[in-house]
This record gives sequence, structure tokens and C-alpha cells, in this order.
Amino acid sequence: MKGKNDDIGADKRLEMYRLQVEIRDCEKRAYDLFLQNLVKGTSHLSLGQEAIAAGVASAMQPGDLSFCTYRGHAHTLARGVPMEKVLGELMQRDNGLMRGKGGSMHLTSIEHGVMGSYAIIGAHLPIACGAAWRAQYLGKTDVSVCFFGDGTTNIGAFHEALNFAVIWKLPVIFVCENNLYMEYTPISEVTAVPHPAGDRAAAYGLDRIVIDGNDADVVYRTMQAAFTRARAGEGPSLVECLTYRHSGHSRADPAKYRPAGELEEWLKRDPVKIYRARLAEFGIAEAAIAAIEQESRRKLDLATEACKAAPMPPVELLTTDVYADGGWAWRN
Amino acid sequence: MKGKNDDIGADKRLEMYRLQVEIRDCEKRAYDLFLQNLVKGTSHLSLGQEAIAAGVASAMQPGDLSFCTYRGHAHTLARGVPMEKVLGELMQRDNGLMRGKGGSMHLTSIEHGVMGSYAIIGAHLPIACGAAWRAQYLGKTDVSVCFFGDGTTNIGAFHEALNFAVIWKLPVIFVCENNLYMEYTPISEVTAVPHPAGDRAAAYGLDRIVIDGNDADVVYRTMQAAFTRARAGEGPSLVECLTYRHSGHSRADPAKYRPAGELEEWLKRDPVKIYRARLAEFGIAEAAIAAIEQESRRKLDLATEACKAAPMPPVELLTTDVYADGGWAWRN
Amino acid sequence: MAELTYRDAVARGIAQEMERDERVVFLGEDVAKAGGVFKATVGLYERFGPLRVRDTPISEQAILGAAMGAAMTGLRPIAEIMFADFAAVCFDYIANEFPKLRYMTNGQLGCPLVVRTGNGGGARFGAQHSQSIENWTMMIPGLKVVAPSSPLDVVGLMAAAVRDDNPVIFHEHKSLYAMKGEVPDGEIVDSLGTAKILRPGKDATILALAMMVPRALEAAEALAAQHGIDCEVIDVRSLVPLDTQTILTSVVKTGRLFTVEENPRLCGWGAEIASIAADEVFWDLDGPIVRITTPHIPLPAADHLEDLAIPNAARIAERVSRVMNGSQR
Amino acid sequence: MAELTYRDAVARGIAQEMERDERVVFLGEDVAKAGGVFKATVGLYERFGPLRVRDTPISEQAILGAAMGAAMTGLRPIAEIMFADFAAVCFDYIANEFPKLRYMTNGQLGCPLVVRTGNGGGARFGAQHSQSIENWTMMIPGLKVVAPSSPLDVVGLMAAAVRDDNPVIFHEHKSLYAMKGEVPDGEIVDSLGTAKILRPGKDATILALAMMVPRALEAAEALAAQHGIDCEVIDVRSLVPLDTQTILTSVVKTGRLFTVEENPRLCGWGAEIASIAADEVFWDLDGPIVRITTPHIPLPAADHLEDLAIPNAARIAERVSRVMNGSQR
Ligand SMILES: Cc1ncc(C[n+]2csc(CCOP(=O)(O)OP(=O)(O)O)c2C)c(N)n1
Ligand SMILES: Cc1ncc(C[n+]2csc(CCOP(=O)(O)OP(=O)(O)O)c2C)c(N)n1
Ligand SMILES: [Mg+2]
Ligand SMILES: [Mg+2]
Repeated sequence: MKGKNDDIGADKRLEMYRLQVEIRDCEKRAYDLFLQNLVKGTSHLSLGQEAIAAGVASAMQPGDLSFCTYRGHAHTLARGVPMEKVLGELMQRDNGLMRGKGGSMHLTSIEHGVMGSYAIIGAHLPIACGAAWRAQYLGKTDVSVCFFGDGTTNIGAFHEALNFAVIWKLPVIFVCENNLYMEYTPISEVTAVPHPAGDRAAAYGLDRIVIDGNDADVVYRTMQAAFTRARAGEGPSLVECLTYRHSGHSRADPAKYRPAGELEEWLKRDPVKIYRARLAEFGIAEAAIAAIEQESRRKLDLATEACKAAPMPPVELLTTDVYADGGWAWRN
Repeated sequence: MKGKNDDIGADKRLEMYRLQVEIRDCEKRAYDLFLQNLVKGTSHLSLGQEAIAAGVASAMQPGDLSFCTYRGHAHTLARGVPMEKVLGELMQRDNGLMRGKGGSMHLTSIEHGVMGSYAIIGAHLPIACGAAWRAQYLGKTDVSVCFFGDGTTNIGAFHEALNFAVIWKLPVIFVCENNLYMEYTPISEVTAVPHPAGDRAAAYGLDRIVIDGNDADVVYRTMQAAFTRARAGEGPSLVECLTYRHSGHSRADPAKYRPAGELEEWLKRDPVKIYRARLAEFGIAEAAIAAIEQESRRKLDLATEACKAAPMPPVELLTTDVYADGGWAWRN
Repeated sequence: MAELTYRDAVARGIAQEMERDERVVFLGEDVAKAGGVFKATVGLYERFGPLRVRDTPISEQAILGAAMGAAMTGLRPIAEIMFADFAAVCFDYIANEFPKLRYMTNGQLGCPLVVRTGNGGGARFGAQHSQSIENWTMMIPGLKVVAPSSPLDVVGLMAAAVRDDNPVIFHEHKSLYAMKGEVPDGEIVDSLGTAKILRPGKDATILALAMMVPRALEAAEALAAQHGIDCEVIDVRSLVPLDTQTILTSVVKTGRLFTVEENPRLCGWGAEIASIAADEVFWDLDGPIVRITTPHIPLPAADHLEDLAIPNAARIAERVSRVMNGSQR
Repeated sequence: MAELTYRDAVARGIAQEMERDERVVFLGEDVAKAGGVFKATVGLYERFGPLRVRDTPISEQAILGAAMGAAMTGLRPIAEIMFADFAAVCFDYIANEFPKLRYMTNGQLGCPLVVRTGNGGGARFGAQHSQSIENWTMMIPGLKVVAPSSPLDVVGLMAAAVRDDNPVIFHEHKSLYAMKGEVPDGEIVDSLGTAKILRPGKDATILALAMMVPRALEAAEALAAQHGIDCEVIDVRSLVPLDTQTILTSVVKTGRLFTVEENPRLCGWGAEIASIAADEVFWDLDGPIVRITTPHIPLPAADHLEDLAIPNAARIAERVSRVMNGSQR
């Protein structure tokens, strides 16, 4: 595994590192912008969870579809959506992905296969099934990937979607990011089994897959197997990735409910740090690594400036795109 | 097990036989009354599933609570509700359990611990949790029993209720009557696991319990264990009872979707027949058995006559009991 | 020209659209092999096969969610929610997902699908299987909502609904399934957002929907015959888009407005239209606007009680004549 | 007398009732140890302990179902549905279970519980976290529905809701949580079904609810100062029971009715009240009834767009003055 030419290889690794660094940088910037009162509404960061976004996206092919939650910045960026488009939306500017109409919880970029971010817990699991059903029906080979948290496994839609995906053998992969907390409540206090997704896979005839979500290589390899299975018509997978969010649930949350030392323990397992070391282990030059980091900051600064300079969305947008004719008329 | 004084004993067995006979007779009568156009609306019979109702009810104590579905006549009768009250409700007469206001799908008799029959699939599983929570909170020893079908295991509320009951260690017993079909669709065509309840118990940290639902003794013994566990504060149980309905899903259904011979196979395992033989095996005299059967028919005929003679509910009932003041005023 | 039941018209409308467009798929509980619990989709499975006509588990959220995911990505699903009351178990899709997707994504994604429901009372099914839930859907921005009253309208509005690029809630009335009506041969495509004047009249406008339409028409005949009151009866048909032109033109002409609603009283479609009239054509009104509705109660099971609750021709005629004769209530 | 925030008033109201009655229990997501995402229930867990104040999984159906089962059998639960929008994922309980239980069982069972929701917009949360869903609940027979606009009303109506033997939906407004107001010491118990005249006036009646109340009041002052129009502003407070006496008396007095609604336009509480007025006090009306509402659209996230959507004092004043000056629209 430690040779330069293992199954993953240097190029993929550099890509995964780049994604993790860019996501990390962009999320931190989002936090700074919030402190400057430039990010309006709410926002949910994935600091500490970047390996999942990077590992999954790197295993995806163009045409594959992502279904995200409110905590979807990372997955949106990982599919190649420019930072400016994401930050612009967080800042509710006209240059944002949805020109400020959706806001941070609903990032969508169909151009990049990001088929929406959903803010009602669980709703998008059945929706991802539907997209996968379309692929199956039309004989396409794309796969739908649906991200959600540990807390989401306790809502009804989770159960309905899993059963549905299995009986219809749908090409959909359910990725549970188990960061140990719902909002402020530890998942263990409200869940009947230790692994909220993994320990339930058998209830749908699925294999139990519980992995280290802070190691992008592990995520990548697991997802590759799941994609192969999905594309072969063998049906869905449910993957539980163990991870931890470094910040609070949302911008308003100082995360005081955590036991002392817990964050510190997890910071030791920071995915970006882990992966930086991994690159070195595989003999990738420090210069190449540093270049990625510099480039990320450069892109981020440009994006930030562009967002700060961007106008607010025009008021006409208020009533566009309620209906397919582009308008909002509910009467003649 | 075949001695006269096994753990169940003659008295209990006679009681369970009586319940099965009465339920069988009453359900058949309901069907006759429907053919005479005297049962209005819909009705869902439990012909073939009587052993579950009898076995569960016989293991219950006064004060324990039953939560039923639209297919709830059997469970209502099993708790001691008079046939007249049940048939009267099916006929939507003034002598019915709810004086015709609820109809066959909502049989309720709080006097007998029958805390309602619910017609939206899955809804009553969380409700039963709530009743059990009350018992736990108030330090009472009563247990809530919630009946539902195989098809119900695929709806979200099932999942939420099971998880909820386990984490709060509630004194509730979930009884799944697996009669192999939802309405007209075989459960196997729409469920990811062979045993829709049993194979999911582990997803909630529960034991897998799948039993012969056509043998009242088996049901009774299994339930006794579940009640003991619940009363000891050890939490819920999920019991899957295998059974079969002899008639269609509801009064309108001729059940043509069944493969040839399936019904015949199950008729061989008719719970009433099985149990009649069981009584004989345990040396109970034919005369005692026949007396139960005669008494059941006598009671049924009396009940039927009473229902036929009963008036329709008075029109004033239309607007009573919407609100707790007895009326329906939504304005002053 | 053939005489069709409302029930058969459902299957005919769906078949017409499935024939035309491979992207149209249909899913729901017991809808395929069994042809639906109301037998409104008999034959579709045999004709279009198991890939296009699919039985589902009892998972309403999965049904609507899957329909949405398929609609977003290129199919044109029709989903059945068996009894309209069950819309409550999957209401998140109806209220929060379908209708907001296009807006939230600034037009990147749309949700062209149809949800069929067995709506309404009259079958003695009791409080949880008899509701008229038109207002549950009308109140949500981003949906379209129709409720046909005849076999012909079922076919034509179904076609229009399937072809529409928006989520359309299609309320079929359970108690109309057996109703018969003439339906011409060949392709039929109606348009959403159009009310129909079924009986022209000059004294008062009566608006009705679904099962209330035949009752309003019957009442209008009685009012003409017994009271000399000439009512214009309009089948609203489409709640969103709402054909306010046809409706308000009629109200301006007659000066009087009545609504006949099966839904419980508060916040129904009648309240919306009455409010529009009280705002926009106030000066043309010659007297109070009166809503004739089911009282604001759950529905009882017993037949005579249910019949008492839901407006019928006699009650409509009685109310209209009393109001028109100037007694206020 | 203490100055309290609306947020603190929630905790105070609940605490008052928990103190009084052991049967009162409280459950919801993150409500106990964390004191709620809106911090409206801070301190209850510490004060009443883990058996009475309970954190739940993300299982809204289980939350409301459990509340119902407990209510039916003797407790008086208060359940939180964090954002009102999430009522859609547990709407079966709100629409089909709570409100029909008593009726279907012919009075054998009741459902005395309170569901608190964080309702309304203004926080830039976007389409799925900002809705005003009063009409989702008002339209269902068997529920009671309140929506307080001040800290004092929060305490008093919470007490009334908990003591009521019916299911009560208690809509708290997210954007009012930080609002301060005087609340007397000691027990406070208000009554459901009572509107409050907050500003007497003779020219027109303006009805408002929750966050629209301060805005309507501000508009009324502007209308008086700038246009000499003297508006009576009524805080509706309780949608069910509806205080039609207070409302209609005012309309009869002023002859003009305006509603100010945060909900999207169709089938809101304003439509219901406008329809009642157009029926029952038609002859007392001196002009059109006008509803000032959020347009019939999902809510946008961007702050200036959201502000444009939801009625504010300027828009209310502008609309009322134009209508009162006879320009119809
Ligand atoms: C139906 C519903 N209930 C509650 C919420 C409020 N809420 C938003 S995020 C969240 C916690 C989700 O936890 P988890 O699934 O673990 O995801 P994480 O935020 O940890 O990524 C909750 C309860 C919601 N958005 N939707
Ligand atoms: C939410 C909901 N969806 C659908 C229905 C219609 N329905 C009534 S009974 C039934 C089948 C239930 O199957 P199962 O749980 O196996 O119970 P059984 O009738 O076999 O006893 C269905 C789909 C319903 N009542 N509620
Ligand atoms: Mg989490
Ligand atoms: Mg079954």
C-alpha cells in the first residue's frame, strides 16, 4: 500500500488533497465572513468532515449525481463548483449559485451534478432513489449519491428510502456522515444501536459498512466498490463514515455540549493533516503539496473579493421561477 | 407439554378457544351482514388470524392497553367488548361502540382498554409509545400492545416508533401480524428482507422473534415473556406472528391475486381447527368444547338481533365531541 | 364517442399519456397488478408493463420522493396516494419539496409530476378516509391543483397535468368513480386553469368543485323551477391556476356569489374566492357572499350523518333561496 | 413586573404550568439539555429534570405520536416541532390523529396536548425554514390554534393552551423571540379564543397576527399621522376558536376590513375572516375587504428579497391609504 503506484496513485491523491484543502479553506472563510456579518442566514460547516466529501467525489464520474443536505458546501465544492458560486450564495449575492434565492442550505448546481441540498431531514433520501430509478429506467449508468448525517437515520424517510432502494435495486449510494451529534444531542443518546446506519443495514438486506471517514483513501476505496456494485445493477449501498465536526452545528452554535477533550482527540485525527502526511508517506514532494495549498488560498481570495464586489440579486427575482413558465401567476 | 397441567392449563386454553370461536363467528356474521347490506362502509376481517388476538389478549392483564388497526374487530372482541357493541358499530347503529360515528375502522372501548383503532398505516405505533411512556412516567405497571400488519413495517412511523421505544425503554409490545399481503400485493415483493418485522428487530437492538401466529399457545407464551420483560422495565419487544387471512383485504376484495392452492394450504392450518384439536389432545371433553361453540352462536344471534333492532344514531351526534366541551364551536 | 365511467377515464387519461410519452411512469400502492383499490388503473400494468407501472410498499414518502427525483432528472411520473387523507403522511413532499424546488434552485430544477389522490366523502369510510383536502394543496405556492367532476374532464385534465412542467395535484373524487359520461374518441387534452360555466344564469353565481358540481347543478334546476332564481353554475375545476376571469365576470354579471364546498368550512377554496370577490368586485356585489360547506367537523361514518354533513342539492337550494330572498343567514 | 423576552416568556409559561401540574411533560429535539435551538426552553431541564423534559431523536412522527399517546392516557404533554415547516413531516398527527380522536371515539378519548412551533420568516433561512403555517392548522377541524405577538401573551396563552382539554397548536414567531415586553409577576392565565384590540380606531379595522402585529400598529400610527386615517388594530391571537365577536363588531363600527398576513396569499386566515365578514356583515361594509399578504411564493433567502416579500409597516400603510382613498387596487 505504501508504494507510489498503489491502487489510488499520486494523481488521485493530489486531487483528494486539493479538494480537502479547498473545502477546509473555503469553510473557514465562510466562518470569517459570518463574523464580518457578510454571510446572512444560517450556515453549516463541514470542518473536520472533508475527507468524506473528497473521497466520495473522487470516486464519482461526471454525470453521477449528488444529493446533499444543508451541510452541503463541502459536497458541492467537491464536485467542482467554484468557490465564488458557493460563497456568493452564502452571502446571498447575485453571483451565488442560485443568486441568493436559495441560501446556504440549498446549494444546487445541476451543471456539476449537484442536484440540490435539502434542509428537511431525510427528505432527499427518497428523492435520490427517484433519480436512480430514472437512470435504471432509461438504461443510463449514472449513480446517485445521497449524503446525510447520523441523526437522519432516525427519521421515517430514511427507512422508507432504504427499503425502496433495495427492492427496486436502485443505483443509489447512501453516505451517512456520522459526526456523533445531531444538532446538540449526542447520537448515542437517541439511537437504539451504536452505529446508526451500519447496524441497520441488515434490516434492508445490505452489508454493514462502517468506515473511517477521516481518511480519504478509505472513503475513496469504499465508494469505488459501491459504485461498481451500483453500475453493475446490484443495487444500493449504505456506507457509514465515522467523523467529527470541528465547529458547532450551525453558525449560532458554540458547541458547549461536548465533553472536555473530545474535540482535541478528534483534532489529532484531522483529515487534512492525516492526508498531508499520507502524501508525504507516498513520496509526494512538499513543493507539490505546498503549491496546492497556495493555489487554494489564491483562488479563495479571488472568490472572496468577487463576492464582496458582487451586487445583491435584483428585486425582480422575488417572483421568478415559482412555476415553470418562469413566473408566479396562480391566477389569470 | 401434553399433560393436563402444563404451563398454560385447561382454563386458559378454554378461554383462548372461546375467544377464537367468538371472533370467528362474529367475523363471519359481519360478512353475512355485509352481504345483506347491513354493514355500511368498509370492513376488514381477521378470519384466519384469530389465534393472535386470542393469544395476546389472554396474556394481557386488566389495565393493559390495546392499540389496533382498521383490522381490529378481533382484538377488540378479545379484550371482552361485547359482540353487540362491535357489530352495532359496523352497522353504524346507535348501539355501536362509538354510536356509528367512528365506523368499523376505529373501534374503541376505553372501558376494555381498547384505546382506539387507527386507519392510517403506522400512526398508532408512536401513539402506543406515548401511552407506554405515561405508564413509565407515572410508575404504573400497565403495558401497551400495538397490533399492525406486515405491510406497516415499510412506513416511516414504524421505524421512528421502534427506535423511540427502545431508547426510552418503554413498556410497549409491537405485534406484527404477518399475513403475507399488504392489501393485494405480496409483502415479499415490496420488502427488502424475508421477515419484515423479525429481520429488522436487530436494527433497534431487539431480539428477533418470529413465531407461528396460528397457534394460540405459541402466541400466548411468547407474549407472556414480552409482558414480563416490559413490566420489569426492560423495554419493548417486537413480535412477528406468521398467519394468513382467509378472506380478502376488505369487504370489496375477492382476493384473486392469490396463487392457486395458497388459501387451501393455510386452511389446513386454520387456528380454530388447530386449537380445537389441541384441547382434545389435552383431554378436554368434547362437551366442554361444544358448549363454548353453542354459547358463542347464541350470544352472536342475540347480538345480531339487538343490532338489527337498534336505531340509527340521532342526527344531533353529527356535531358533538369535536371539542372537549362536547360541541363543535370554532368561533364565538 | 363512448360512455365511460370516471374510474375508467382515469385509466384512459393515463394510458393516453403513457402511449404518447415514454417518460411517463406510474407508481403507487396496489396500482399495478391489482389495478388500484378503486380499480381506476386497471389494465395499465398489462399494457405498459412492469417497468412503467409499478407497485410500491406502503411508503408514501418514498413514493412521492421517488417521483420527485425521477421528475427532476427527466421522467414524468404519476404517483398515486390512495386516499387523499394519506397526503398527511407525505406532506413534506407536497408542501416543502415539490413546490419549492424550482424557486430555491433559481430555476435550475423542476418537478413535473402528477399526484393522484382519491379525495372526498360519501363512502361511509369515517373521518380518516373521507376528507376533501383541496385546500391542503391550494394553500401551498408552487403547486397546481385540479379536481375534475366528469369523465371527460378527468381525461383532458389528466393529459394537461401530465404535460405540465409543474407539480400537479390531481384530486379524483371517490364518490364519482362510478359516474358515467360521454367521452369522445381520440386524443383529449384540456387545459389547467380554466373553469367551466355549466349552466348560464343571471341571478346568482354558484361555484362548485368535484362531487359538489352535480349537486349544485341539481340545486340550480330546483331553484329555477321552484323559486324562479336563475343561477349560473360554474365548475371551478382548477384551483391553481385559478380562472378568476371566468369567475369574476360571472359574479359581476349576477351580483351574487355562492360557493359549494365539500371541505370543512375554514380556509377552503371558497374562502379564497370569496375574499377575492370581496376585494376586487366589491362594488358589483348585490348582497352577501355565502359559502355552503361541510361544517367544520371530522366526518362521521354513519351514512345518514355523513349525508347530513356534506352539502346536497336540497341544502344548497334551500340556502341559496333563503339568502336571495334577503334573510341574511 | 419584569421585562422579559418573548423567548424567555416561552420558558416561563411552560415552567408555570409544569410547576402547577405534574402531568405536564415536555419533549422535542435538543430542547432539554441544550435548551432548544432558539433557546426558548433554557433552564427547564435543570429545573424539572430528565423525566419531565426530554430530548428526542429526529423523529417528528414519534414525537407527536408519543405526545398523543401520553395525552390520551392522562398526561398533558407539550411537544416542540422546531421549525413550523417540519409540521409537514408529522402532519398526519396534526391533521388526522389529534383532531379526530375525540370525534371518532364518540368522546371516549381526548387529546389534551400542546404543539409548539417556531413559525414565520425574517431570519433569512430560505424556503424550507421560514414559512408561516397558521393556515395548515386552522383548516383542520378539531384543533385549536394560537399565535401570540408579545411576551405577555406567550405566557398567558401557553398556560391556557396547556390547561385546555383539546390539542392546541401554539405558533411562536421566530423573529419575535428577541422581542421584549413587560410581564407581571405571578401566575398568568389568558384565555383562548380572544382577540385583542390594541389600538382603537374608527375608520378601518386592521387584523394582524404574530409578527404582523407590531407592523400593523406601526402602520396605523403612520396612517393616522400622514393620512388622517384612524385604524383599529386587532391582534387576532387565536385563530381557533376565532373571536368573531370582537372582529365583526369592529368591522361593523369602521365599515372597512384589512388583514395583514405573513402566510402566502391563498387560503390564509385572512381569507377565512374576510369571507365571514363578506357574508355576515356585508351590509355594514363601506368598501372592499383587502388582504395584505406575502405573495403566493416560497420565501427567498436573500435578506432584501425576504423583506420585500413579507408585509411591513410601509407597505401596509401604503396599501391601506390607497384603498381608503378609493383607488381600488
Ligand atoms: C425534519 C427535520 N427535523 C429537524 C430538523 C432540524 N435539524 C437540522 S440539522 C439537524 C441535525 C441533523 O443531524 P445529522 O443528521 O446527524 O446531521 P449533521 O447536522 O450532524 O450533519 C436537525 C435536527 C430539520 N431540518 N428537519
Ligand atoms: C398511510 C396509509 N397508506 C395506505 C393505506 C391503505 N391501506 C389500508 S390497509 C393497507 C394494507 C396494510 O397491510 P398490512 O400492514 O400488512 O396489514 P393487513 O391489512 O394485512 O392486516 C393499506 C395499504 C393506509 N390506510 N394508510
Ligand atoms: Mg450528525
Ligand atoms: Mg398484511
